[in-house]
Amino acid sequence: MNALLGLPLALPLLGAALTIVFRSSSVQRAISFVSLLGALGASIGVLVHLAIEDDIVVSRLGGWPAAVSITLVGDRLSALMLVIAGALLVIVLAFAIGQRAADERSPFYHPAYLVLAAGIGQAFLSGDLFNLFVAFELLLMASYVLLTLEGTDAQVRSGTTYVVLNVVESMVLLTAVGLVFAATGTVSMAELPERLAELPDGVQTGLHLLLLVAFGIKAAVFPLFFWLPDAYPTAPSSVTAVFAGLLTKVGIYCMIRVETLLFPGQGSTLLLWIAGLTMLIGVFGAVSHVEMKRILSFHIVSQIGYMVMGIGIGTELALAATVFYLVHHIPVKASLFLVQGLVERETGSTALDDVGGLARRSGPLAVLFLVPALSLAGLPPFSGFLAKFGLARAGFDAGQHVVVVAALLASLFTLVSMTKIWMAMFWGDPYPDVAEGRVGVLRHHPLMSSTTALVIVGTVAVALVAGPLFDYCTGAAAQLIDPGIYRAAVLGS
Amino acid sequence: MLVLVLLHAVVAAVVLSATRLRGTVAAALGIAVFAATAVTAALQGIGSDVPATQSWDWVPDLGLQLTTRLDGFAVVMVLLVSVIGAIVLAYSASYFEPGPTRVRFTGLFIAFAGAMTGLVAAADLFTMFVFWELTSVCSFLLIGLNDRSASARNAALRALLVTGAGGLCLLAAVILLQVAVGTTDLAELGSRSPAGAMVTTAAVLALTGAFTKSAQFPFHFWLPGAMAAPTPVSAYLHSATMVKAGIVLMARLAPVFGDLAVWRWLVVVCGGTTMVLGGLRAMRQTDAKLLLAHSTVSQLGFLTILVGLGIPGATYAGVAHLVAHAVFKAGLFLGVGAIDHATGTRDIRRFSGLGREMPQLAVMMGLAAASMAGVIPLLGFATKEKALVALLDADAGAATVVALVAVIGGSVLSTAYSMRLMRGLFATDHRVIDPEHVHHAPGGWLVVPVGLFTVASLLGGLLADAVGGWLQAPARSLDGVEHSSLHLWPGLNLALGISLAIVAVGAVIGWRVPDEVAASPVRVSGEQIFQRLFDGLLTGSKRITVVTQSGSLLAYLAVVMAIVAGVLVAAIVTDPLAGFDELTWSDGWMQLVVAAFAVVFAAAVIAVRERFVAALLIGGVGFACAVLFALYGAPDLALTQILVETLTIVVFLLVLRQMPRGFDAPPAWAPRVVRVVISAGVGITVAAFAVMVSAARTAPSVGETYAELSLPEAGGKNIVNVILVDFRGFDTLGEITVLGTAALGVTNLVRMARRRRRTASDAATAAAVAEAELS
Amino acid sequence: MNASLVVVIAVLFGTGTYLLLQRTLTRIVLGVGLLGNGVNVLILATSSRAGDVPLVGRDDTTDSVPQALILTAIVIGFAITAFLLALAWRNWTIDGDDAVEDDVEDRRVAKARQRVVTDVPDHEDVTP
Amino acid sequence: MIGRRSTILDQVDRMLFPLIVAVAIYVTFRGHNAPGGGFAGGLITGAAFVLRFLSGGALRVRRSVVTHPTTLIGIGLFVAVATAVSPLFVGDALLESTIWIPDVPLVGEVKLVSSTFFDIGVYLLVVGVILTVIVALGADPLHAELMGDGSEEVEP
Repeated sequence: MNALLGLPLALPLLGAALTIVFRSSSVQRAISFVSLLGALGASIGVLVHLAIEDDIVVSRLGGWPAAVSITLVGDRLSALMLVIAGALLVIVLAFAIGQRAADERSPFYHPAYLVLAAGIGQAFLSGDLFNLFVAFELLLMASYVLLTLEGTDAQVRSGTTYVVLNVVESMVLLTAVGLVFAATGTVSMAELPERLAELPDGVQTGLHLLLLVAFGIKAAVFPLFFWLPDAYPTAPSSVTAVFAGLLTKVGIYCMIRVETLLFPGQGSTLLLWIAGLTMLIGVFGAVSHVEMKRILSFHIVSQIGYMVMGIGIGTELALAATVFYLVHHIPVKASLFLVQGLVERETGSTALDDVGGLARRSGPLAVLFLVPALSLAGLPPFSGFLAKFGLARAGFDAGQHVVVVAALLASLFTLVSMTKIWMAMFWGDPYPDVAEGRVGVLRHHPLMSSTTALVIVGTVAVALVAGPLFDYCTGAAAQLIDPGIYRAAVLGS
Repeated sequence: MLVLVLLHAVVAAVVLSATRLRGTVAAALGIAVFAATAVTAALQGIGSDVPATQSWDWVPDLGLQLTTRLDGFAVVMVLLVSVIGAIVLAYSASYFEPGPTRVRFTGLFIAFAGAMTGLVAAADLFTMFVFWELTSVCSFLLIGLNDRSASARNAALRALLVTGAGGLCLLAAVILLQVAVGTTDLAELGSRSPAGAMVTTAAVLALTGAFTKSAQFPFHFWLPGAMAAPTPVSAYLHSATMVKAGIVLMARLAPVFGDLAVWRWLVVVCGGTTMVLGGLRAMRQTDAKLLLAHSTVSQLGFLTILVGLGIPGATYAGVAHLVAHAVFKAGLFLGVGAIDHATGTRDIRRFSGLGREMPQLAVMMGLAAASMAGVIPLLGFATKEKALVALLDADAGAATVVALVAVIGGSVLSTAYSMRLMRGLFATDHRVIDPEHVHHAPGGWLVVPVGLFTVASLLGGLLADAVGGWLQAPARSLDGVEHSSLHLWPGLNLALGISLAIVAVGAVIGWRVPDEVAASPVRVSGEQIFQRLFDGLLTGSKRITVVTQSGSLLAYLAVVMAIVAGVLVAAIVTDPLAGFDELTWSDGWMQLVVAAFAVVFAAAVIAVRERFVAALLIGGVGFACAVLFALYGAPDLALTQILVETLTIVVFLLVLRQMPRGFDAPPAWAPRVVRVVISAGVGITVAAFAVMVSAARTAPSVGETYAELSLPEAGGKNIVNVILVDFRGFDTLGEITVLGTAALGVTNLVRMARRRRRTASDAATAAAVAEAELS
Repeated sequence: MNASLVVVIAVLFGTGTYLLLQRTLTRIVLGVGLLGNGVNVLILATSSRAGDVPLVGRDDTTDSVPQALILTAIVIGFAITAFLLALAWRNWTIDGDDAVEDDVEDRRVAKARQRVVTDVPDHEDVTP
Repeated sequence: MIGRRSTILDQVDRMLFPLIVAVAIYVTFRGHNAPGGGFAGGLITGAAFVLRFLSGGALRVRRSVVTHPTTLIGIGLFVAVATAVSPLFVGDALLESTIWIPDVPLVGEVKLVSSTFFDIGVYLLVVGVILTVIVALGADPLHAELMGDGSEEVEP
């Protein structure tokens, strides 16, 4: 079991090395699939183990004692994240190949994609704060390359915003990690809670907030999110799908760790304020903009607010709901960007004014959009509804009525902006003009459409198996809420 | 019932995905499903004392389960939904032209019926909410069926947003009840008689949800707009079924919350206003379908008062009138649809002599309208009569008085507009200059359903005693009280007198009031409020977005850095100047000198205006830092720093040699003072916090363990190097991967730039060649 | 900790931030470079005291861990700088200028007049 | 290139290049006990290529290695990762270091520490990175356009 824990990072890295050496695109594809599937298989193995045993798997790298080595820690949360991320990475890779966009144009698509995968895996598993910083750098550097892969003028411009902001984020994170070490003499996340708790209040506050700022930039919370809607829309949809689905979630994941492990406390009013503002201001942006990718990008921000809300409430139920929200949101958000890719391929545009009547043109495409869109807006019986229900329930349980009201309003506004896309692009006179009933993209790009459909089936499956899944999430929350469990598992009790 | 709901969904999906399916086959499939549902409901529900229950544990941890329970009321509602659904579906097969629209309609219609079946059979509030939202979505798609029409699209949006907002209120109510009472099961709620501020809030929220769905004032405006939908949709969704969802909800909750003053007054005031206002609006419509729509609003107000009050007799009358209304209103809608189909218009000012051209339709619709007007011996009379009796008998709180006044006023109006509708459609009116005539007689399938509904209204009235007997169980299942039955002839009493007076006065008004007077504008509308809110959302969010999303990287950076300084200030003020007492001046004069160099170089970097110089200066900063490292006891660090710094300068020079020598000065993003304040803030706070942190160390560093293990376990004397390749080799692995990836990124950017330049020059050449050939 | 390094930290962070808030991308890269050096000095100065080289067998050595961390940070910093410089170069090839432009779509939205999305006729009185 | 091509630099390059590389390899392998290691070694080798670049331009740098510079990155990364992963196959943790002492004919016993392979990987990767960056950013734009872009990697 412990050996399995290393594979989700090692295999993609190995694959990355090989894809740099071998530049034939068919070989690269084979390598990518094999390594990502291997990583996914290992993650599933860990998940199954944890679902049955309910413990924490620890791997001490280099075989050194726990206090010395970097550890990989697989608890229920990280295993779940690994599996979902792994599955999404495989599917989106297939989509990208079907799209014949990015990987054909640059031999560096596959290496960068695999490095991204490794970085994401490492971020979920690392039990060492400095190593977490390194994981961030891995996934960030890979994301810089992916975002500027085609090197168009637009990509370079928005890439600049993205890169500079994230570089600054890295600096803040590095400062925070360095200062944490300076104050405690360790960067092991198992040892930190105890040592951090002994520090004077001021130092604790400063370190805590610095970490939150760093992860907040990555997660794109108010008022640190501004870069995201400018940066994401220029990449190919397959790249944006992964970014939207996974990168911000890494930030959320780290915020969960900060709030439950490093600075455990039951909830935080500050985070609730941030959550409310993030939800609303994000969705306001979505309501204002008139381009599909932009609208979807603003929704990323808005949805992040919900997860921050769960962290801010901080009860076990709230954490379970947050984890469930992560599980729901990753495939839903990714699938919307994939659908956007299909729309763009079908019509050549994603501006709301340029496209119309898609529902007449291609009913299945309309369904592919409608399901995740309604899920995102939180309508039953889709997964988004359950996720929001869980959070709202946790909020009322904890007496945090104001933020729940904000959340419900935000979901109404989400519905507004989703119908905006629907009414402009899917209803109305078919435009650009083509005969009714022509199903272009779905027929001619079976790989793109089937992978998109697969992700959407996944989102529906999340709703169907919500019972056992939420049960697992509750178990994950139980592990999170007591840092002693983590500590005991890593250091040995 | 859950299984049957699922069956609806499956059939709907099949119909929607089988694009080549013939419309009649699709309709037949749907009718089969409806029939199965109706039969099942009848078999399971009628005559059995223990209601059939079906349940699926969805998310046990959140207490979420889908449960249906076929009690008496549920059976009646399920029968209404599926029987009317089957008739309307049969009607629609003739109404629509063959083609994809018909199939799409059929699929969505079946899906909607499934959701509605689930809603009316729901045993707990959560289940009801789930199906509630599903009906909203289906109705959105059905209203927008003719999506090329802007008014249809916008009407669909309105309906969705208003009912969606109401749905959120209901959701909040569900959760509040879950938290406060611990259950959302309707029967359980009734038996626990909950109370408290949270429960009251939940009650008001649930009521608000019901009002949006059932088009109660001030949320009534979406319903007439929804008439942009094809007539079968209107007949089914917007009169017989979906709009009754709110009534169902109120009927279920009234026994629980009916005693709350706020509930009772909301029901009476909103229901009464809706009833009267809807009637007034109906009086000034010229489109027959819109007239019916407003009459539906009015009748919904009536039903709201009856079932919402939670008074035993009124509840019974409400259930009965609900059935009566569904039957006569569906018939009227389908009749108007048939006329529309035959003549191409619904404007009642343009008909003259239609009664002679379509006598059967005139008779049938006349009977249905009479039921609506409350004329004996039709079902509508019996139910209205019962309602008046109940309200008169109720203990005379102020609320019941208001309710009575509103019901009487509204009933007068409903007789009046019934009359107006019939006169407009069928009477011979010589003022009409160029009346519309029947272009092609409506097919049998457009007329027979109208007949069915008419017969039901008539028989229901004639057999009122028997029908009323059947409806006793449903009403009992709501409030657990025994009710007296309906009567065709109630005997001479006050209620009968009022009833007759209503019909008389209403008939006179309806016959007498000319169109011009009826069309006089009366404008009190929730619509403007909605419009203002919606526009406010758009403009407000744009304003906010323009401020937050300036699109300027520098603004974003400024915000981030200011926040960094801000959080550090928050930390520092809790313990100002902590750790400063432990500061020493320096570790020796060398360090002091080199530090001074570093400071001077750094300051020079921001002062110089030439790229090369700046690059060299930053190299100077790097070298100074390297020396500082060496002095601190870190030769590895110094060596690497020097090598990396050299390389950095090389890369800088490689890039900068292609750019202009000096920085041109683009317009500054913000006044210098802002930038200086932020920068100084960051510098000072970071340094001060660093002092604070370095003095706070409580435990020894892990480095001591490394030092012990380094030689014996890892076989190396240079601890730093052992850490890098051994203890923390994983960091190194990550670090070199980052480095390699960055190199790939650099070379990719350069390649892409070249490729773009090449394609651009190719394009330019091609253009030049083409131009040369042309000339 | 000693005051001379505190001053170095303050100056490096201050000047680095100042350069970040410029329109010229090259200067932003310079700012990142200064910040990077500032962070490295900060880590070393706050988490260890000056001492002898950390080799096995020596006494009074300085802490080895911050050095290892900084080594990693230096390399990553170089990777970032190299990529940023390539990006600056690529920016310059677009229009012979390496100034950071504002986002096009954001400005478009800011300028666009509020479009009336709901151009609905009033259903209360109009025949559809 | 910066300035005109200089014969003196040319000569210096010819003489110093092998020397620097030799020093670099020495630094790489002594790192476990003294300052140095694969990283420093790679950087020093990189410095030799910088020198070559100064004397002969990007093209000459490109020609002095047989493979794509990026391939070198891949190989280096592969060696490092493979070293890290290999303990998994014998049931140890990732990156666990092992010592082999194979008996090589004629030479006798050779002590091979797995971290040595790790260092070799690091060395190769760092050299590859420096080469890549120099070749990409160092290419003379004018030269690239006139001569069909010698530094452009050739697609397989």
